[in-house]
Amino acid sequence: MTLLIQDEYPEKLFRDDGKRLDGRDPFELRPIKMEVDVIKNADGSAYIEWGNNKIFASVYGPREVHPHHLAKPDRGILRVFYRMATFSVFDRKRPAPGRREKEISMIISDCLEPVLFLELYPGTSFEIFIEVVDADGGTRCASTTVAALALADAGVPMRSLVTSCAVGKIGGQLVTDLSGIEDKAGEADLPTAITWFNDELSLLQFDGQISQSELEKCLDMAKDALDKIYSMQLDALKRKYIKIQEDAENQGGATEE
Amino acid sequence: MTLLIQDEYPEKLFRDDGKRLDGRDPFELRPIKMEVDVIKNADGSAYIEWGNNKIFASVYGPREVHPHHLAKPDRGILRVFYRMATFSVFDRKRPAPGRREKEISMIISDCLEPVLFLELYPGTSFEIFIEVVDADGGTRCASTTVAALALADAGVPMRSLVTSCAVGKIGGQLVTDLSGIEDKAGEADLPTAITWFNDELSLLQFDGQISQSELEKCLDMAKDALDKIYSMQLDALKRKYIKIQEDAENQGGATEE
Amino acid sequence: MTLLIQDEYPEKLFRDDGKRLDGRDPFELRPIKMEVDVIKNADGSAYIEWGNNKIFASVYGPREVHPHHLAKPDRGILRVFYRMATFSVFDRKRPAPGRREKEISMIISDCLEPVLFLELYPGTSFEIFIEVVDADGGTRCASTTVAALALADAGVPMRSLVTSCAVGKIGGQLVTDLSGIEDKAGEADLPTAITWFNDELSLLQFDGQISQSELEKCLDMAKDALDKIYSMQLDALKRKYIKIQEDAENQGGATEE
Amino acid sequence: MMDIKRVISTIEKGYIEENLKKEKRVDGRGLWDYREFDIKTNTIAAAEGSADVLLGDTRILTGIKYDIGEPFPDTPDEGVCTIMAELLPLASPLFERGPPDQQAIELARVVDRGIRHADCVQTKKLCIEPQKAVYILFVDMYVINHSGNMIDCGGVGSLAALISSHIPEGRWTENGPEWTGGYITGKDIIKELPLPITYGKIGDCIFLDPSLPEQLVCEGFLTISVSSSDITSIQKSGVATFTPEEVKMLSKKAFEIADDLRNKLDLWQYATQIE
Amino acid sequence: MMDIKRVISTIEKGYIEENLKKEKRVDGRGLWDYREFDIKTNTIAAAEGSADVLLGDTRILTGIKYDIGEPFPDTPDEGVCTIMAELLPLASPLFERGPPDQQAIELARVVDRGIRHADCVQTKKLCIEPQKAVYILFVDMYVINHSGNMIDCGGVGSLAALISSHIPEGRWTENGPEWTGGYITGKDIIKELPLPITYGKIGDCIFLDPSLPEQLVCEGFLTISVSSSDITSIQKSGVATFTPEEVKMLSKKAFEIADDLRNKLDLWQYATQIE
Amino acid sequence: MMDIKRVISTIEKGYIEENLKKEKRVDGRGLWDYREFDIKTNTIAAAEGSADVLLGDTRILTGIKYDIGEPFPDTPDEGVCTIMAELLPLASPLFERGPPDQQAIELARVVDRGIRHADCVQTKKLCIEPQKAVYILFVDMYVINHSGNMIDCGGVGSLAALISSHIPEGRWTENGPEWTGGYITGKDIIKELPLPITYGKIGDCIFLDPSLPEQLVCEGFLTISVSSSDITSIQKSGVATFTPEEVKMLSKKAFEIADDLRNKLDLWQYATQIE
Repeated sequence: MTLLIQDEYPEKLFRDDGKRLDGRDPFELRPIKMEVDVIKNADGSAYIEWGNNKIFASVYGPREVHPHHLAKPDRGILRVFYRMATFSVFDRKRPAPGRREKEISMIISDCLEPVLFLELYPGTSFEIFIEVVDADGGTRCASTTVAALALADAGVPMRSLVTSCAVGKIGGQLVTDLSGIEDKAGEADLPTAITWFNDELSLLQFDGQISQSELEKCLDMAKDALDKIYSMQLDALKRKYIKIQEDAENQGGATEE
Repeated sequence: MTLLIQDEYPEKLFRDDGKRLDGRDPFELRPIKMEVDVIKNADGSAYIEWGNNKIFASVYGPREVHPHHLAKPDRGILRVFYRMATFSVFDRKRPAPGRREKEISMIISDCLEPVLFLELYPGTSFEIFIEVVDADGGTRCASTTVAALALADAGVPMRSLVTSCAVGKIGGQLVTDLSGIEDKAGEADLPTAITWFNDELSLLQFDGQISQSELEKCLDMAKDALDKIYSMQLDALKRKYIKIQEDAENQGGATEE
Repeated sequence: MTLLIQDEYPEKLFRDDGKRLDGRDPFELRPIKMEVDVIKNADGSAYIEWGNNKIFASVYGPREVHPHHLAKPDRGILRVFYRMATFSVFDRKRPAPGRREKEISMIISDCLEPVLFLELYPGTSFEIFIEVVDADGGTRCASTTVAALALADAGVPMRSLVTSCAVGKIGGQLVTDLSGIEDKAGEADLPTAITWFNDELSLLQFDGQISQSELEKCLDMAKDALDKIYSMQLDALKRKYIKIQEDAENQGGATEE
Repeated sequence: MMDIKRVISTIEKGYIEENLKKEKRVDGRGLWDYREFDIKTNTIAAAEGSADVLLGDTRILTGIKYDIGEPFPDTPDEGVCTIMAELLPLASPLFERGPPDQQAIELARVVDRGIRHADCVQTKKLCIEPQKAVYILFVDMYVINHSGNMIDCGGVGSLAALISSHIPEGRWTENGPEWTGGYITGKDIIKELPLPITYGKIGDCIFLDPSLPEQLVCEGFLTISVSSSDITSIQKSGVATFTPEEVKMLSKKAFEIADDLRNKLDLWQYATQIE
Repeated sequence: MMDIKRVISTIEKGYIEENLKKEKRVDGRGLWDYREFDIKTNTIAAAEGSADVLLGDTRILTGIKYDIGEPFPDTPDEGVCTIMAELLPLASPLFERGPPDQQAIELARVVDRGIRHADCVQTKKLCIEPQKAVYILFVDMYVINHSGNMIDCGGVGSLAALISSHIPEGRWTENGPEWTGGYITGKDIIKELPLPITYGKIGDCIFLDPSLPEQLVCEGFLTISVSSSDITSIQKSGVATFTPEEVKMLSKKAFEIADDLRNKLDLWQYATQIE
Repeated sequence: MMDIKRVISTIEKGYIEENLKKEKRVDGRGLWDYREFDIKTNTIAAAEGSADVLLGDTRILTGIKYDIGEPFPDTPDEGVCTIMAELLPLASPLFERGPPDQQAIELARVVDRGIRHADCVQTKKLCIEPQKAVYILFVDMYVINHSGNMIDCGGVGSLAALISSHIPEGRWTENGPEWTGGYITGKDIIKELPLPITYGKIGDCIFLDPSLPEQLVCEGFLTISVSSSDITSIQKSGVATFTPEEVKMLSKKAFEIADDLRNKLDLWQYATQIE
């Protein structure tokens, strides 16, 4: 039956004062909070709030591969499982994972793998589980960003962190970090990710309609945004070590951890 | 499309003479018939008619575990597969096993396992297949009772038999052994099972609304019913051995079985 | 929603001049074209156009069995996968393989296996993939015929070729090689296949209503049709070797392939 | 004694073959003899018809259920009858759990085919209101013990269950189908009694009604379903091949065997009487 | 320190059992003590209600969604409330990917059963128009960290999420259901607050709220759901057996423990205020 | 000769890389050359349009089918066009049986995305009656032989099949949609011709249209779909990374390559003429 409330798109995506509907300037990011070590059972974990997105990631590995036949004799494998909770979106999502979730899982995996030294872990797997519990546009970028943090939290050797952010075009204007409503009502969304060890793009997707010059501008905007998010990732990792240190100090001189 | 005949509940569950709709007294069991060794191919088997319930059970094992990875190196495993035939209920059941069937399978397994010496059968499995071909309330109890018989028929060493029966509350009154209509129209159903080697309850489930004192009374009623059914189980097993003996005698003195 | 155009059956299956709707005489085959070695990646392959039927077959093997537990220690196994493309029929077929496709796969497998020396290939499998991309009646026969060619193209040792053709009854008359419309609107369809090494039938199916004498007549008609198709199969194989020879000659004397 | 619980050994295989060459069978039957049939009907209270059929030790329990649905557009005044089979893992160590495998699908299909074209189920009697509401009959076979030749056992079981059926009679009203209070019975629904006749083949020996040990040795099978006058279905399975002459002979024989069996079983005795 | 990341070792098992015999627990609790509960509600913007509940280190995030559908014919003026659970592989190395396993099904079912018969969800308040349109509420539990006793954690989480809910209010019009502009809140929907109380059993020792190490050692569990006056559900799981006397005693205790917990948690504080 | 039937060996890998460093390819092409395209249309009688496309030895057969359905509420006057791909195990030892895997999903999605935002399929022409009935077009790609770069082959195949299509024209009547006797053809439905342009990357070498041996060695791929004026889709796959400058350069190049290809293939020649 038709739902009571339609999920309707606004007619305009910019306010009269030129700001975006949520009050942001065109190149401004939504508020982002990150925290590592949030799931005790995991080898590494992290949590991100990025606008209304709320996402958990946890890492297990290196560990035995199930099912066994997926194991590779000469290297480890990375498996990413991106999932959305039923209640994370306007219309309840069906519980079984859909094609979109599998596709995004593969994209995130391809995006993170370049920073790992999988050749050092033959026959094993690293598994990253990502659960989007509240979604509001840009979940693949937020998920990539939080997954990289969880890998770092797990102490997995990495060439560098990975950071991800989307840029795009709404109401004819190029903007950074599209919200859910901007993504749906806008013209184009271009998620990117960067592997900092070589400053190259490890995620690049696009759907919509843009010109060559717009693409070039978008890539420049993305770089600025990625820089900002990267420093937040580093802060989140630092806070963990500060906390560990403080906890140790608080326990007095006799700690031997 | 709507079915021609609605499966409607009666307004009253007791007749004017105080008897239940099928003529039973509150604490009276439905008629029960049991027979062992009914499926030639099985290592052990049994059949029960309990009111309108008709249920087959067969046991295979100890045998190799499929799939292999379920095998446990230090003990055998018990696997129970409870299924209902499509035609065993008012509205045709879909052929694929549903959640309810899987759940009841686990409950019966938990209920029977305490009497087995699984530690003596490392790396192997015992499999019990239960097929309800006609259902009329209380199938999990009847299935547990007939499965225990099939295990005994298979000659699997057991600490004791297991017997199961439900008690409950209908029309405000506590009764033993609810029929299908009583289960659906009544207030509460409490299936129990007993492991005779320690006289403890190995199955206990309840849905409904009862007070503490009603629960206590129910448990006492269950014990009486379980005693009666136990003796029927023993009779069924005895009949098999009498039959074997008679068959042997009928073949004359030269039998060496 | 109802489709715009109904797939309706004609009232009569014979024209006034006694010919069938597509102009054939009762015992006449539809035009048949065959070609081998059409799929480079396969160990052997073939393509058939039989009336409007268009079917590819490819063979892989002997190769390792996946999943492993299907392997037999004392012989090879033959696995046939018959599939229809979504667009091969009037109403789009669902992409997932249906029961009909699995059933026909088994029938074709049973039909081809007698000519193979599977006992010489313990622990391995031969896999035949058949894809019907355009269907117009008699696909199981055309598939069997093209699959046998693909096996020969793969160089798999065979006791003989296998050839398949249907006969049947339409508008009260016995005919050879029913088209799609004749199969649907006719009374009976009798697919047959022959293993030439012993001149016996390795496929025989029938649905409909025929008398004993009609069956006998049908089997005779089938033999005539099978003879004709067999010679076309041999021609297709010959053309391949002629082509190989010509290619070699065209490359001049210096070829050492 | 033959152990039917495991795949047949080479010695047993040789023994069965040796005997067959002398036209003997290990259970003493002649080449064209059936094992005993034993039929009970209406054993299942929840079903609208049922039959519990033994063929030797092979036992199949068949139940009838119904639903009401819209007819297919091209047969607006005909109901539908579908046949399903489950090979319960309860019934044999050879049966595996999981969705119906090839063997189960084949059992259902071969039984179904024998019936479908034989003027057996009177689908027009299964119509409540043309274009609006027809009966969908479900004939579901459950194999309780597998000792060979499930097809012929299931064929008899399906007919017996259908004959024993008693389905609430509906009439069409503004509010959809409504119960008249009466019943449609097997006598209304069923006309011809087609029977599947299954032969096994080992080497050059062909014989009726393979028992499980024989079935495990067979290279292939031929099932020919016949009504009183017509062949209604043929199904070859397995890797055996048959000469055209063998097929002609076995078809002829199928008519004789089916006639005998129909007389002997007298399936109409199982029709439900609704007073 | 106990390593919860792997199946418990024999030594740890012995240590836990040894302590329990002395009525001591490895984390210092008494036999009938809960770990700490910590509750946050309405944390999920996209949900119509949500609760993030910690019981010790066990963490379950529960969200409420709704749909509008036709009522069941036999309850034409009642909405429906369904409960689902996912054991995220994120939450524990013990959880596997794939469709919900037995443990997830059990979690959902036991929580559901405790609620269903307890006069908790007022299904008649979930009706928009009898026979036409009712609400279907989805209560979906996601286990974020598993440190034992998911059932009691999920039970509290489901109630808190339901109480926190705020569902667009519909009225029936010719064109189907239409939003009134108002909301139905948890205060309208929820009445009784039944709680599942879960005991573990190791040998002869029984205790409340098993932590994960204890749970891995337990032979079985007994969950008794109680409202203020009634037992609404009992579920024994695992291979432990209980004497009738133990069951009677644990049921009595469940009433006391639930009363305490209801007072302490004061779940009504999480009701959403719509001004 | 390169054996494409098995996963590439280290020696072959080295050979391919060595050549690429010298801007040479093992099949003699330049870095920005396509293999030959060969296109046949309307080869499938049962389809409403079809194309059999070879790109080198990669062969994809694409067929068009349609259905009539209700439009989505938010686009009441637009039909729908869905794209599916099957990697037939027939086509390569690298393809496995079973439900569509990641590679098949990616093929369908990337082709679909290139088309979706490009003003290619005129979905308003696929409307029979607003809010009532629209066409659902199915563009189904079957890979018959896999020799690398299925995406560009499938992109051309989808356009050619759509252009070749001829769909019974419907008009709305009281009884639902009815055939007018005429047809809607590719010329009515299709406007822009966006093409996916796929590059492979090995180390620092980037090149157009990877053949299968090259594809097996590649670390990653970049597909850029372009219409005459716009980029309509970008998809990076695999573990390669690209500098922003590389992306800018490859995008520019995609416009040139696509323009050339559109001229050369002249896809409009495949439009069906209905007299």
